[in-house]
Amino acid sequence: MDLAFTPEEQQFREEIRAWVRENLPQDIAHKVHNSLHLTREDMQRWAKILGKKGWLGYGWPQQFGGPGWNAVQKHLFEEETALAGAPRIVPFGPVMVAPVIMAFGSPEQHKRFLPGIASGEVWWSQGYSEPGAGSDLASVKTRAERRGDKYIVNGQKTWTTLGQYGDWIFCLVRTDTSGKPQTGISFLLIDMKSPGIEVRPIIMLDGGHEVNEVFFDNVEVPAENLVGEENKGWTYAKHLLSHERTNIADVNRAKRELERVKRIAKAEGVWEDMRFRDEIAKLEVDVVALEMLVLRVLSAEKSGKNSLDIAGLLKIRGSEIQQRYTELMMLAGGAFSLPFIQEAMEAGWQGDFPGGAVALAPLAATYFNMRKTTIYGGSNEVQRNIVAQTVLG
Amino acid sequence: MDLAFTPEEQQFREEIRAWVRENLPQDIAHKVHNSLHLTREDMQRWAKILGKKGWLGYGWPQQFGGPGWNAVQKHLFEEETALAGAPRIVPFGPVMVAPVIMAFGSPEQHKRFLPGIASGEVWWSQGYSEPGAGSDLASVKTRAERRGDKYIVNGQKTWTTLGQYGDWIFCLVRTDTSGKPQTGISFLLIDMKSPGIEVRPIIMLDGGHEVNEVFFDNVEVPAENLVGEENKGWTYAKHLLSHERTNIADVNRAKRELERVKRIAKAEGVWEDMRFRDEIAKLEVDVVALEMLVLRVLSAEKSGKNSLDIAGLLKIRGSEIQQRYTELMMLAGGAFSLPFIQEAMEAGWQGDFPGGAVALAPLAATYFNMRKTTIYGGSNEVQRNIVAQTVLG
Amino acid sequence: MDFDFSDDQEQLRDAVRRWVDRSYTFERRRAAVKAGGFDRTTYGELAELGLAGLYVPEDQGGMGMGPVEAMVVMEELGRGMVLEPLGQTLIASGVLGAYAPQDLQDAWLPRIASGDALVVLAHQERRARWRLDVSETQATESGGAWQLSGTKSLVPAGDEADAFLVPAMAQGRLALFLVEQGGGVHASGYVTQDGSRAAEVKFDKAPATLVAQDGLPALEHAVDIGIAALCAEAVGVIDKTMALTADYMNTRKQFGVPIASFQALRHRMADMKMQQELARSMSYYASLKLNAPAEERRRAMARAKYQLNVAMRFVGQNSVQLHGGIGVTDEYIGSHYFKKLTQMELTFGDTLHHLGEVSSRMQDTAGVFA
Amino acid sequence: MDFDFSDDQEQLRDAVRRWVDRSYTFERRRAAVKAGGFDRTTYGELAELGLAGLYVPEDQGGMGMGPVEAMVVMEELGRGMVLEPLGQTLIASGVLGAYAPQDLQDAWLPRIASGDALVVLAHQERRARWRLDVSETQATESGGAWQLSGTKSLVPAGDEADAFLVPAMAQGRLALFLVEQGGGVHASGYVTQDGSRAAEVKFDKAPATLVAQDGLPALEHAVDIGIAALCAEAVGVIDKTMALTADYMNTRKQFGVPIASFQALRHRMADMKMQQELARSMSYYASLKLNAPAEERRRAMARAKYQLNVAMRFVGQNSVQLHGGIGVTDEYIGSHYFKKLTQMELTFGDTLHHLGEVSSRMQDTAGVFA
Repeated sequence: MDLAFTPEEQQFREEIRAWVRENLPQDIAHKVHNSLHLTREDMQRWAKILGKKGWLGYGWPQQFGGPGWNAVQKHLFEEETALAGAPRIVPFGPVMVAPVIMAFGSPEQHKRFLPGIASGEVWWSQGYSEPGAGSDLASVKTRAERRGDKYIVNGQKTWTTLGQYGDWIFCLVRTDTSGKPQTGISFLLIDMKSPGIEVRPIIMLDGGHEVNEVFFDNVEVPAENLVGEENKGWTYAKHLLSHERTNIADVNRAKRELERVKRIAKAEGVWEDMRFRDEIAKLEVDVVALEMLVLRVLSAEKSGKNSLDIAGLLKIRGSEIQQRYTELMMLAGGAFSLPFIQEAMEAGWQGDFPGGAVALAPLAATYFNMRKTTIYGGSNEVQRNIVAQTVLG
Repeated sequence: MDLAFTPEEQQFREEIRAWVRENLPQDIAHKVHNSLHLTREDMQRWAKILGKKGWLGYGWPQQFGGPGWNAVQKHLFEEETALAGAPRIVPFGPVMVAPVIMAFGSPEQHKRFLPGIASGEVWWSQGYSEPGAGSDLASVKTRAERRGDKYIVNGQKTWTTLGQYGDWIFCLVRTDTSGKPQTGISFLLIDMKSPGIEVRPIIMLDGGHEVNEVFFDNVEVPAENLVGEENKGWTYAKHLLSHERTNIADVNRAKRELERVKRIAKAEGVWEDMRFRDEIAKLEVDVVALEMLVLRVLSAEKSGKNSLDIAGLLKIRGSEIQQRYTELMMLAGGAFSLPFIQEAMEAGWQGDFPGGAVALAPLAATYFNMRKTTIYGGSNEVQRNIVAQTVLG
Repeated sequence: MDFDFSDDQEQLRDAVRRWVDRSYTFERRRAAVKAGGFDRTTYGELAELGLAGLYVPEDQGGMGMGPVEAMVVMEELGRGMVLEPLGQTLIASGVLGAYAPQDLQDAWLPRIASGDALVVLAHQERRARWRLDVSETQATESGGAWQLSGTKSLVPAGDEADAFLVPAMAQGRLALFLVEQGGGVHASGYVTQDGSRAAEVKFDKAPATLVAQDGLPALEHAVDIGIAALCAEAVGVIDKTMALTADYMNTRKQFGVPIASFQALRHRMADMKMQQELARSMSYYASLKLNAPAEERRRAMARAKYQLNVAMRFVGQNSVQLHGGIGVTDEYIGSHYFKKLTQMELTFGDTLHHLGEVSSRMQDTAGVFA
Repeated sequence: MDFDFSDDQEQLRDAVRRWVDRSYTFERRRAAVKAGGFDRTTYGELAELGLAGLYVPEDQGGMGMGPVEAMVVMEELGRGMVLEPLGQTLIASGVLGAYAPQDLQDAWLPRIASGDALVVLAHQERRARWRLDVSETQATESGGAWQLSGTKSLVPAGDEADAFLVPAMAQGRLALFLVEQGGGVHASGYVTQDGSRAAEVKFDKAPATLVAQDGLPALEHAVDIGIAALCAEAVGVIDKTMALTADYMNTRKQFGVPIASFQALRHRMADMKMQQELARSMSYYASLKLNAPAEERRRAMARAKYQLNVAMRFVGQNSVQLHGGIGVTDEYIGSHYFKKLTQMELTFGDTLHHLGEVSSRMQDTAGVFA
């Protein structure tokens, strides 16, 4: 048992750090460090830089062109990019659909889809949630009827994050209604330029356009876009969900944002207020404890000796901490967090912010936005059900 | 709408205060103010003083010899006695069984039982809970078989508070097993000197003997000791429970103990510690808010205009606050709360307490003991069920 | 001791509630937010109901009412999330009536009562945070005429108001002034998180009238009137939030049953109900202590705002959580209640500030009457 | 980075666990509490397992092991709520080995390792609360011989110990001494809340040997060894508390079903599980930082003890609550785990103390490695 990284791991970290220092565009990092608005172009630019280096699919095995890193190496990569202010990788392609295609897709699908994902050229969206379904994913209602070599898709998906930018979307669709809800679901890859698809924005409480509704009206999908077997999509979906949760704690971003909380507290003069600083101190302990929890999981994954069944805890704690640091930043801003001036959340805005406190402009909106983290990806209530199951049976 | 008491209410308060000042024995008040051990004799002495004045049954209507006070007057009486350091009235006789006897008992029972309760001569115990039943009161298993003009009682009661001092015990017993659990329960008054009754102590985690198991082995009970009708005991029990909860918030004791938290914090040097004082400040707000909540209920009872269905909230908040002030006192004592010297919890002990901190001697034990308050009288989880029902249906 | 409302108070509540339900729809509010967060027509309707003159004596054209009536009104406005800052009018009329020279009262109170003049408190400065006793705004006198220079932030409806109550340093001491919109006043407006309007107001040798030489007690009183009004408004917001949440939980199904059937969520609602009732209790307390002596009043407001802040955050955050996805969309009304609660938490002192106030004002005994 | 235990460590754990399960029954423990809270025979059995020499170098008769082995052992002792203060032995051997002159080490370490000598830290004074840098105990030197006068409270097994590590002021500066039980030492023992033994120890010109002239770093190190050991012990106590609670919930029926089927209680258990895993994580952290440079070590211990205190209170209180009535009886083992958790929270600094330590030691960056 040893807390120190091995010399090899240290060297690996140094290499990542040096590369990030040279390759992460500083205008993008500036936006990330200050919660300013990231454009599609920003995200795409960074994705392509990573793609060129072969690191966009940093979790991929070597046989599919990934670096083949182990759990600790992946963590170090995530840590170095997060601390440097890199945007989070948009996960729908490289983190979500790619592993499903690798595990269950045909060799043709590998050849056709993986390169575009690895390079960052093709933007994928997720078509899981449906209206009224929420955490109950198995109640998929969007139908796909087989007609010859095509599926005809009708229905609606919702909460499709960044779907307005999507080139392709992977969907759970219902191909059979006869059995239990979990059976009769298929996993379909759909070109978002297909006729009959309409993407409508959902405006969030912070005024941002981040998620969408996606409508399917007699959309024709070539049967070759079915992943694996018909009616086995639920199995693939669960595979995906287990991948989705690995970095769910997002502890490296938390470390970066904890630093930022301190910077803002100092600028706002509340660092010297013992009451406020105590709140930061509690957050610091929370972050360190979460990091230790994550490291324990990584170590177990690396050695394969003891598996730790605590994904639910990571999701719960990680999301609570995300909410807490955005809350503390807003509270540090005090009344000056209250102006809602959307332009001030764009980089380079030159207007007058009340009191000159332009650094506070995005804080309340970020706080509002982060309320989603305890809801999505399996609400924290669902996670507690899962955790309780591990303790009580 | 007015926060001030009327001149009549003010005068009432002054009268109570003056009487308490003259009649509450100071040795008893000293014990109450310092969480020292109260003997049966202490409790009985105070009960008889109240009984002589006609105030032991301070909630009783005039027709049964009570003072006939309204809700506000009762509150003022409770406040003045609590702040002065009077022991809580042992409720089983005057607060619990008496209202049931008044409402459902025969004139003979009124004559036979009420005087002894009103005077404080006869000590009553409660026989509700049974092993394995907890909050599920309807699952009574103790049987009472009618044989001629007697009932033969067999079974076991538990958590019988101060049952070791009891002269009489009121019991829920099963007289019929054919229907639903709630039917077939009867309400029986039993002389604890009857052959076949055995009282065994349950020692609590603080080392104290406060509750008991009571065993019934072919105990003969005259049929005239049945209250109301056979098999209707559940109705009477619910009547009793609704009475039990009126003063459940115990806000007046909370005010007294908040003062004591401050005294201890000053003596221990943590009053000047902003962190500790903030905890007291939060408690102070909690106590004031609870008092406002209680006053709202009293006002509604007095005017009869708006009834407030929040007994569950009073129980939950009152018990949480009880636990919190005992916790804060223990924390104020710090490491010096840790010695467990039972003799030091007796008044007049002359031994050496570690560090000379004898005032801290009962604090940890009191904290441990108060864990019961969120469990008994309908656990706080059961209360939350009830409260949720009022909001969600 | 009596917490029943009088018939007059109940009638007042009904009148305001009727106006909110019939005239102040969510659609109208949404349009007002888009248009900048303040609508003079709406404010005129409030004035027509007599609300702008609630604290104005009857002989000045007002209703001459007290804190309990203000509480009743603010609860109902909170329930409708009314954007127009009636709380500011309560502050202005209350403070002018208590501290201003008679001629100033005669000049302004009737206009406030009629709704012709909107007067708001302009006290927030960048470096002061929640402190009331410091100001970088300077007042200078020359020949009996005062001029003010400095900047005040987050002034409610600051570019729409007709005049401001402004604390400023006069010969090293905080005094309170009335400044009219116009020459020497530059107000730059914007929308705030809850959709209402505020402005950065710069005073550049702006002509000013002295309200109170000893400005701190008047300013503290102003803020306390604001706190009591805000507490009442918050109760309305919380009530509506609770009702929306309960409705949603009984409608929304997951795994085939209404989510109101899940015990963990039911217990959460029980905890929210607790906060709701504690909030209402402490709002009563704030209003009933508003006319108490200054020290007692300040202590009471700190306790009340602390409790309300705790309740607002708890109810707001959990309401969003219990709603799930819909709760974080702009389309759903509930998210606006949440933002309103958040903004109120950061108005007139945040939670830690008021905890500090409670802590430093503690005495040996404590209770509603101490 | 590797959190797997070595085979040797697993064997050590098994050996201690076996001893606890087989030899240290709850009945034996209860009898020991009744007899005063300390049993030399039991301590001898721990020494026979080699545990008293865990930190003692092999050439002094010990096992020469490190913090991870200490953690493994303390977890198991915590699981069994072992009364005898092995954590004190870790402190004494660790501090003597790191700070004492060689002859003092030679004289004491072998005796500590064999279990012949029990040496404990006697540092708590009435007025110091959690501060380590103040002491009213005075040390005076005369002809190379030191004498100590003063009173130390809550000294673990203080009337059973053979010697004490005692901080005292020597010429205005805190120094650390070793004092043997005997002349000039008056120990008055009693049982503490968790059933273990402590004593008030009065030194009256007691002969003393200097361990470290610069006593504060040594005392801080001593306390940090104690904190790491306590954190590990707490993990064992929490683990057992969780297991008892889960068992009870699956056995106990209310309204006809096991209480483990109620979602509100299940979610409470999920929250407790969170605290359990955070506690274990921070116990690892404490042990793995115990040999770090002093500043980093102190920061880490404050973070760890803060987290463990939070976890201990949450798990302890909720375990009692989930048990209902049985949870507050002396007869049931669970109530003793709760009292043990409470006592540990009040040992080596309470929650607010360590929050203060974390707060005052914060740097710009933070994390496991910062």
